[in-house]
Amino acid sequence: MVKVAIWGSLRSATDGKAEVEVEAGNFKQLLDQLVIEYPGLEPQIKRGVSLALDGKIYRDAWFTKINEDSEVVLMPYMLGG
Amino acid sequence: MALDENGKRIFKQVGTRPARPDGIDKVTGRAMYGADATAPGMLFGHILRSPHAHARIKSIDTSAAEALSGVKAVITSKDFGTPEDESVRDVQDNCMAGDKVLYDGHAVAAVAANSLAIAKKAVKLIKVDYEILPHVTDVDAAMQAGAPLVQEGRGLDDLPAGMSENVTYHFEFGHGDMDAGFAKADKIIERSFKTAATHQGYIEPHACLASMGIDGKGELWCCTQGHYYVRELCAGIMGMETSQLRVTASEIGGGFGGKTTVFIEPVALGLSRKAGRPVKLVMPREDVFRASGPTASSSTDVKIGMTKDGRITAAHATFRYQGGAYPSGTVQFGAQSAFAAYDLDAVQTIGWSAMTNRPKEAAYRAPGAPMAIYAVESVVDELCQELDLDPLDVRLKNSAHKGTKSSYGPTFDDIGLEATLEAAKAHPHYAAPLGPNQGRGLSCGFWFNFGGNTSVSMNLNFDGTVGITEGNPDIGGSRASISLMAAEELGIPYEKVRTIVADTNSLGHNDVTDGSRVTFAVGLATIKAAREAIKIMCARVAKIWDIDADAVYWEDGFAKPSGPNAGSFDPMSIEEIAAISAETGGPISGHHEVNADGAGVSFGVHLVDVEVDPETGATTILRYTVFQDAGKAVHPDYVEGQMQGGAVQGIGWALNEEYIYGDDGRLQNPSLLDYRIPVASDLPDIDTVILEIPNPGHPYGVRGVGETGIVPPLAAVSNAVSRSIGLRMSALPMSPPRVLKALTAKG
Amino acid sequence: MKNIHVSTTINGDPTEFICAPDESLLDVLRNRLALTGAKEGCGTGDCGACSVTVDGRLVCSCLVLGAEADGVEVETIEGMADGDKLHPLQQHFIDKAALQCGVCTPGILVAAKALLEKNPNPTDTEVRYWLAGNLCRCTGYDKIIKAVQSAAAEMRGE
Amino acid sequence: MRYEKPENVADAVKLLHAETGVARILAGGTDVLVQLKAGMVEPDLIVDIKDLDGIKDITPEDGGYRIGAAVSGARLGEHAGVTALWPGVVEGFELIGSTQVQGRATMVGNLCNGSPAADSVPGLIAANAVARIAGPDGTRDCAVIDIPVSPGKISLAKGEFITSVFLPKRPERASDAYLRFIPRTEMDIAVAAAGVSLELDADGTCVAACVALGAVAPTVLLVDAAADCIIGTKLDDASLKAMASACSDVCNPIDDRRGTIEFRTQTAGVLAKRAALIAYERAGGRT
Repeated sequence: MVKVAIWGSLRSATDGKAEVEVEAGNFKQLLDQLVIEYPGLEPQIKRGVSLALDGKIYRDAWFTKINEDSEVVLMPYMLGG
Repeated sequence: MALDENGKRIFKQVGTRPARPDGIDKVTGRAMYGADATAPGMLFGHILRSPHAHARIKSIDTSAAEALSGVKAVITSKDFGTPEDESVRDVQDNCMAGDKVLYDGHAVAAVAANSLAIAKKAVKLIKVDYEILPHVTDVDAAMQAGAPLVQEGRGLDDLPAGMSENVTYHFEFGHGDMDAGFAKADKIIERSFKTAATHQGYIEPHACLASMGIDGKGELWCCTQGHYYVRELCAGIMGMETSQLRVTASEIGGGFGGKTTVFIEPVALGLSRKAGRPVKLVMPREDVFRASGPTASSSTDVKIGMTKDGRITAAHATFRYQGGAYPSGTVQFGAQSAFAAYDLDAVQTIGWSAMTNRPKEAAYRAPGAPMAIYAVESVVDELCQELDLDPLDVRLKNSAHKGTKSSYGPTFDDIGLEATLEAAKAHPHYAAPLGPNQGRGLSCGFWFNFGGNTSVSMNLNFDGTVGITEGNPDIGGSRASISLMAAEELGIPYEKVRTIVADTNSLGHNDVTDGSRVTFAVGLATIKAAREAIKIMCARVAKIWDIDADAVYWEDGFAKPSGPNAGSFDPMSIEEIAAISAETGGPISGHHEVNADGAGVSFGVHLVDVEVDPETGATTILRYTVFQDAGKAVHPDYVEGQMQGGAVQGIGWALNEEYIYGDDGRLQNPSLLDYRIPVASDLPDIDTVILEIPNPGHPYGVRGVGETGIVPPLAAVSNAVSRSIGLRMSALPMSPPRVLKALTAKG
Repeated sequence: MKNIHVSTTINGDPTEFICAPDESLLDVLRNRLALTGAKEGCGTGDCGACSVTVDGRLVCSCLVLGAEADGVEVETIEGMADGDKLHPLQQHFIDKAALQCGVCTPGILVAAKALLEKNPNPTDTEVRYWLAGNLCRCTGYDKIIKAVQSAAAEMRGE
Repeated sequence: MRYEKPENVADAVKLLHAETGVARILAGGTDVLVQLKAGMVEPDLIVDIKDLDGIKDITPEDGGYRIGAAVSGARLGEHAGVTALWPGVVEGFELIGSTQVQGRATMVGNLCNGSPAADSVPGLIAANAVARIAGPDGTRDCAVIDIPVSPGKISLAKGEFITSVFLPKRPERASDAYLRFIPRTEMDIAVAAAGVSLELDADGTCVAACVALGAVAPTVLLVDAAADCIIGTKLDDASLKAMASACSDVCNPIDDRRGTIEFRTQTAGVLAKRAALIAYERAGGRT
């Protein structure tokens, strides 16, 4: 199981939990699993999310491998100016 | 892609300061910008814009304009379809209003004619019947239930009671126990702040030349930060397949985020399609202010608790940004970055975004971050004053570092904040004496930096020179830094490499030049492409020498046998390999396509001394020093240039720049005269100190440097002014009337 | 509106053009003579990107009528280099990284040249005030001032 | 639109008088072209006066100077005689716009634009300058103070235009100064402004003064009450303070994008005080 930190305003979709656990070996599996277990997250995930893995931010990258002890943080899709 | 040699690599060319490849063109007037292209049979376009902040369009009568001699096409929103994608629909509506005009300056109709004079005359003949609607331009007013609704049905699904449907985004970040944190504080300060909307202020107005053939194929030449994205948006709006539209990026006369979307390009394409002729469209400066850019204005509440020895115990902030007439979520970056400089046990940030009757917000250099960090750094400075603590010591004491759980979630890897703060502390500027009516301010700044989709192709020519083809418009010298990295990797002179920016048909997709991504991501792809080419060159040489490919290695522009066991061969130069490449298997090239990750975050610290005239409230910037972590500075001149330019944009934001709206919802100052960006005589030298803490996610350790520089000046200048006048300022810009008013009230 | 025939000298070359009576010199240079080095940043004299000299006087070409060019000498950025030899200001702008996007650069170079012809040894403050009408949004002006000063030093033979 | 460049004043007057539509004079063009660009005015006739005799000349006359209507700021600033005699007038004019604008802009154009914020006008009024006007009925002289009527409006009749401005001679111990407030250091329109002209006696007492304020009322104000505060003094703190408040008392400005009523009122006095001190020092006074 991988622990995923969820940002504040999405916690209404995770029963108020700041961290959820899902079974996943990479980002794609993680996002798919999040949508299955917490359907309220789907609109945001469809709009776009980034994922931070051990401090490094990924904007897409489905097949990035995740270890069980990795720090995974769900983040809004990042843009710049 | 990991850092080479653990950051200990010794560079031969990266870090030097050669002349930029586009230098001669730009100092002789030869460089071609957006408005400089012409085409046979070209027409001139002009756009009619709404004088109202909010109105329903009851009817548009274009007959008189169409009847004017020399007019070849008149278009309105009826000449476009309805794209499926909501965000593309918003862009289209912003380029040409549908049922309603949503802000002063919103495009309503457009004309193409034989001359600009005729097009302008025709635009005056278009009659629009408006039903004027109530409007709202202030973010706090727009968020209140009962406010005029900019667009219906766009509000948050779970809208809190008392909030208007104008509220479109809500974000929350943070961790820890806030109550426990504040309970530990010796001093808590709560304060509210406001910042005005500001414009990116690029000197080149938006301009394009569009040519649609009756076969449905289109050509578009325009000044943009991302021509691939322009192609996507325009094809979506025009109902074309992307392959049918080729977009070429001209030289770009500044962008700063403001040229990451489209404003006139679909209109030019629509006019060209209807007229069957090429159409040039250039935005007058007034329209640039009224209908492109700007950044969000903001309203913020900050609460921070500190112990008397300077440890922050808890930090909370609520940000309210108005993003103009369409949903826009940059408040997320504000809420994420606000406390990024601090190592905190208890932190919470909340962001709200609301629509108003103003032009849609466009990205502006570190979008969302400057105004958030301004509010936070102001309160930290006030706490330091109240507790009589040194503001640099307090920041060092609370500084984020490797292993800090950031305020926005992830744990930081190697970051350069502490080193940057130490450099500021050790700098003579920090110890220099101050005179009467003078004050010193400082602030930290932060930006994430991104990677993104990148394609680079590298071709070895038969004479051993190298062509790099990349797809990101060069805003500040990126062709020079890309050439430097290619030269470094190949071990050939910089002059042997020519880097060009390709059109959308000549290379795979490239994301927009944004997020300070180009030197990082395009550089990374260039290094990878060079390594691929080197592999091929080594393999060719191995065949010639009839040894294993593994037994050949590359050094300083030569293929060499890897050791005595490999055999004794004279090294072969890149020129020799190139000259016989036809005989050894054909042309040699390397390419790399990647969605780059691993961009390193960037921190900066700015120090500023100001003097305030107590009788007029005028602020003079006396001295300014920028400290910033660049990872590895590929071309230090251009790194310094980014730091200096960002600082001055931030100074403008702090002191004079603002969008001023009248009660009628009209923009009062859409000109460079009254918008007041800094001029040369407003400023001292901007000193720079580059720190180089390698980014673990790039082979050379490169971090983005473009955006961080605009973040600290707002608070740094505000803190300096506040200390100078003995009064805490809490609104930007600190224009002289505002400062004098505060001084007068204080007595 | 009857067009006007104008005989002028541009960068030393006798030049003739016709223009509308309300057409600016900037529009004439850019649209009729293909001299697009002068840029339009505002059209109202607030940015200096269209700077040229008329009879040796620095002006914004957006604030001059094409018709007024009759019988005068106009110098633009296109006339600044001597064949393949750059003017010292042009060389120092490249060497000192005094440009980023480069769109303000032609105007700044023309203005700086006019300054050094009048005052070969200006102070930094004099350079800053002389160039106050040339907006640059990229550089923060620092490297521009330094490039003007180093070019001035070279031109003084230092 | 027609563009005409007459060769003598009579022809220019004839053209202007005969035009039934909108006519505009072109000298420096720094206002006219901006208005054209913005579509604020669509003239039927532009009369370029730069070929008229003497129109670009600065001529000594009766111990003062006559300045042609087409003399640019750059040229006036280079004129040692005018700069020595009326430094405040020259510095007011030279503050307008950029170096580029100075290459073209004229003092008369600035005056005829009718703006209460026109930088050259307070100095001219404080100097008691006189405009020479050509028109269908011949030539007449008119004090500069009587030219502006209200924002954008001037007192000239149809067919009339100003050909020159005369700056009179002045005694030995006399000088002037002009200061304006703008948020930046350059490139702005005055938010408030003051021109002060002074004459001193041998021991440094002010014996005559004119104080004119810009951008704080519909037209430039000549404030006798402010002048009275410093006449008979050596510009001590108390008289300067009284002068500043006399200035603020008469202000009747507007609130707009460039400044607030409060700010303009407050700074007008500050600027007058500072300008007076500069003029005093230039006139040879020591405070």
